[in-house]
Amino acid sequence: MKSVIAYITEILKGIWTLLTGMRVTAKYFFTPWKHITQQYPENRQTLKIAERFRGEVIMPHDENNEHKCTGCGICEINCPNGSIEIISKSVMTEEGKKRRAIDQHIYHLGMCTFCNLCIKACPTGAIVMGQKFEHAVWDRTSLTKVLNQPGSKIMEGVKD
Amino acid sequence: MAELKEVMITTDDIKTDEYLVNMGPQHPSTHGVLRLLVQLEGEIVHNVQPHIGYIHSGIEKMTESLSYPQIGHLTDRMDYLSAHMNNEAVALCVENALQIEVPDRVKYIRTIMAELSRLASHQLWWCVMGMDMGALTTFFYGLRDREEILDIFEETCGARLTVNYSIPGGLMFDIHPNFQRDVKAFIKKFRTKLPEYDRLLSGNVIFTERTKGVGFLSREDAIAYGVTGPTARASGFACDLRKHQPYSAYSKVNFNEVLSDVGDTYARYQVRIQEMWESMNIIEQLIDNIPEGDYAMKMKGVIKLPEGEFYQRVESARGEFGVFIVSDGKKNPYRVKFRSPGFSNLFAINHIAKGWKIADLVAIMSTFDLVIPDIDR
Amino acid sequence: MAFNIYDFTTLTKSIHEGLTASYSATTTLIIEWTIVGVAYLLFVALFGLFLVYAERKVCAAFQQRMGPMRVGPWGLLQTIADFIKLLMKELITPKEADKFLYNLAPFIVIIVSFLVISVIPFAPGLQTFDFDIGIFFVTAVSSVGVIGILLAGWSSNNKYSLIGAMRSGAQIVSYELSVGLSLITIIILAGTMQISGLVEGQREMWFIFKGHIPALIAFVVFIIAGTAETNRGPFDLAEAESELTAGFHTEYSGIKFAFFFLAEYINLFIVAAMATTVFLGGWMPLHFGNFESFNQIMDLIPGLFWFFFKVLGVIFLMMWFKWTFPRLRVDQILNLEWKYLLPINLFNILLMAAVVLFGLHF
Amino acid sequence: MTNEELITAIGKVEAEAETRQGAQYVETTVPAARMYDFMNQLKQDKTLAFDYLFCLTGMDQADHMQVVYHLESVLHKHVLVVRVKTADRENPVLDSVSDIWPTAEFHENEVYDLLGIRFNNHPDLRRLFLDENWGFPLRKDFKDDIHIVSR
Repeated sequence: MKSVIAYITEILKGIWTLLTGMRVTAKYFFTPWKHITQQYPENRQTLKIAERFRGEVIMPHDENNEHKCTGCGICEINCPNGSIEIISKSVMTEEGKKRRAIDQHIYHLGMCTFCNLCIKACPTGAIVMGQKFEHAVWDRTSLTKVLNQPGSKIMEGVKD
Repeated sequence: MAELKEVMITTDDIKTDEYLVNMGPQHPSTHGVLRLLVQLEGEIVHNVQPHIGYIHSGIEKMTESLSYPQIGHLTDRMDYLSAHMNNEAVALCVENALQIEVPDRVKYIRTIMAELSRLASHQLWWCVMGMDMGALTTFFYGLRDREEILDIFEETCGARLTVNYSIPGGLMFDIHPNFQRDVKAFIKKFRTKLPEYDRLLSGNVIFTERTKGVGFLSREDAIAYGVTGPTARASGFACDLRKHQPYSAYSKVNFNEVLSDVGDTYARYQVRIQEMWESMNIIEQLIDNIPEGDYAMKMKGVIKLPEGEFYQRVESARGEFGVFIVSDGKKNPYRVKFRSPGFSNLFAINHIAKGWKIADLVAIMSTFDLVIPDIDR
Repeated sequence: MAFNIYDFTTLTKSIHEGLTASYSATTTLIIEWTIVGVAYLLFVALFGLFLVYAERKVCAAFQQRMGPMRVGPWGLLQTIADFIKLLMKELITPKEADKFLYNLAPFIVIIVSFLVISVIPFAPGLQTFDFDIGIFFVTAVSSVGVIGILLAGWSSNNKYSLIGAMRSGAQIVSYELSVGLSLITIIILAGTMQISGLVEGQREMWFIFKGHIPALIAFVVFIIAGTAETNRGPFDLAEAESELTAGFHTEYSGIKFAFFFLAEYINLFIVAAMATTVFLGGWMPLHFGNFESFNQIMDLIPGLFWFFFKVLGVIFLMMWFKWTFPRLRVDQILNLEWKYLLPINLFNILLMAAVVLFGLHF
Repeated sequence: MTNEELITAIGKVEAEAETRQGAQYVETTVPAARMYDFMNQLKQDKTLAFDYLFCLTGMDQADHMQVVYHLESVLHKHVLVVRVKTADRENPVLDSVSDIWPTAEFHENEVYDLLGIRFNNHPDLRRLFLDENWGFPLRKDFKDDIHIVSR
């Protein structure tokens, strides 16, 4: 008789645990407005991206098309993947001195691991991380970017 | 009668043949590109031979041509589910070698971050565990809660998974102004969500039937096979390095090392669930007491380690993670060895799964919480 | 042609009379077969598609997701898009497979499902076959489906498929027993095996209420065993995704896979429909003893709606199981049957017999 | 056991071992010929009881190969670093310790795979990550022009 009671209580206990689990899922079933899915391309406008989000390396230019990059190449040294290439040129300053300046700041987005070491190392704060994250392209070559805009020049007062 | 005896068939005569099944490299329950060569007799597993290397990325070789701060971001990509702990291990190892002491603020933040990644990692483990057992809903509940931690990571570290937050000498950034508020809100919320995990899965009679008394690992075997982390603690092997060799701010907090002496699949499950509670305790003790100060020390542009060998052990989410740096005084390490927890844990699987069924093999593997890049490196 | 949503007998009768007036008996029969066949095909295809959509939406709701949302409003056309995709896919036959059996298996599975549907009464007058031994027909025919699964697993020449098929065989053969016995419990109460008779017997009160405790136990057992027979979670060992990738249909693609997929959902419908017919009164409205006005309001709802309302309720219950519970292990699934469901069932039959004998039912 | 006691205890076990206090742990170097007995003693000796091998690292040291064993005693909580050098660099051979610590079996596989150090009496010595026709990438003279890009 004892074993029969044990048998029945075992079954009832088992069913109870099953019902507990079903209650959890039911709770969410009957509160469908609490769903956590985000409809991605539609919610682009309301999408909140943290300001520190590491999407790509960008070089901010001000309204006069001026940047802060001196072309020192520290970011290139610090990059673990070789995704930054600095091509520098020498320009004549107004005083008639030769000075090194950036010709092209080439950034290979396809090789970048977004480790932030270049930004941390940059002595002038010329490059920062941008929040853009939609990097899909049709052609791999378009992942190689030149960060300094054409015709841009270095900001006044920024020195190596 | 003699003729009759000859044709009589005993149970020994109707033995089935053993056959080999390749579980993987593409298989839903190997959690990545792992191949298990399983020797089966019917449903019974006779031998499991793991074959790895499908995602071997040669990180140890790559580090030999990188400088010390650059190593950190590669370790993100090993155990990507607890990336912060790997960063921390490298950072601590370099700091130890340079014999510098980071500010208390750094230690506190590192500890909080490590515990948050442990929580995130265990949450993902929980969802996958449920999915391996066939309860598909767990996957979404676990990910739902993990998402909030990743949002916190995104806000402070700028990345969700491969954070690269701990660098030699401190942290990449200071914490975000909202960090403390968000973490506290998350802990408050997750304290109500974690019992839900229990109600949905831990208490379920099907789940307990499938895990209790299945896949035993004894303490001696755990030590012999070098099994660490929650997997070993479920067998009674007190190997929590946070407790026994405290680093960062772990010496300043009170927490229990979760131990169980049963050693079956259910014990491994419960240890991880309990560790989530402990992680929340640790975070709550630290979050309000983050001291003021610098978030990073001023380091030289080029970090050169003195000649010698340096070893740092940290407790990652799946066990003991070790960084062994051999330096010859240059800016690149001479040799770096990562002792990954998954590697040692994985190879105990043959010992444990022998004699159990295929379904048990899946459950056992799930409780090992394998991350394949962590094994392959 | 009189159309009455409450009773389809007049409609079918008028069609039959109209046809016999202008054609010979054989031609009439052929035309009627064609009509019925096309109607069933359409019903199965549409209801199958609807169930796939419903399953995805229901599971999404359980998991705090939204489910398919992209194709059509609220993703309504998603399953149709999926179906078209499956139609267009290449039919791959493994090189070492037993070609004949491999191609035969999906048809066996789907034909069996069609056979069982033919005895289900959707509404008054909307039932194709009404055997004297209708219940017996259902239990007998539905167990043939396992042959298709076994063939699929064997002929694919894949170890995963074979393990899945063997699991499925062991499972369905065992659970067949519980399904049969729980139906017998109700047959004792009803006193007939004819399906129309079963429904008719529930005019005053559904059997689940009439037979109270034993009927309720039988219902629970039937739902569990029925879930197991359809190879759905938590009893989806045959296709256990995390263990056997896709079990017996691992090697199938395109429309042949779609047949297995559709058959799963038709079987789901069949189990729900049988539960409805036997326990929940089929198309009979809900009646409460002497509440005349209530009963009359209930009578206003057509039988067809009652039937589908109940069927969908039972299907929802089974989806709820699937999306909540972890999967059982192969030895536990047999334990559950032989150590729990079978003894309970046998005891339950005794109990029901006593209830009927002493007139203890309502 | 303090580190000084550990050093003397190890000296008793193996006279040829050169033991010293390293930056972190006690480090000892044993000749390759004596290593198996020495390791066995470390495990069996009740006062030492190094039962947990937590790291096994192979290293290319230009003129020889070296394997570093990190051992811990779970009971006594002391750590020992054992260093074994191979005589030959091109065809290095050492004794396997996989029957002392089962975990060593797979770590030794890894060392064989990446450095080409063979282990005697190893139950299943195979390439773990790489193909048979790869070289041994962690050797310092490893050249692979296709896969390794250097700046």
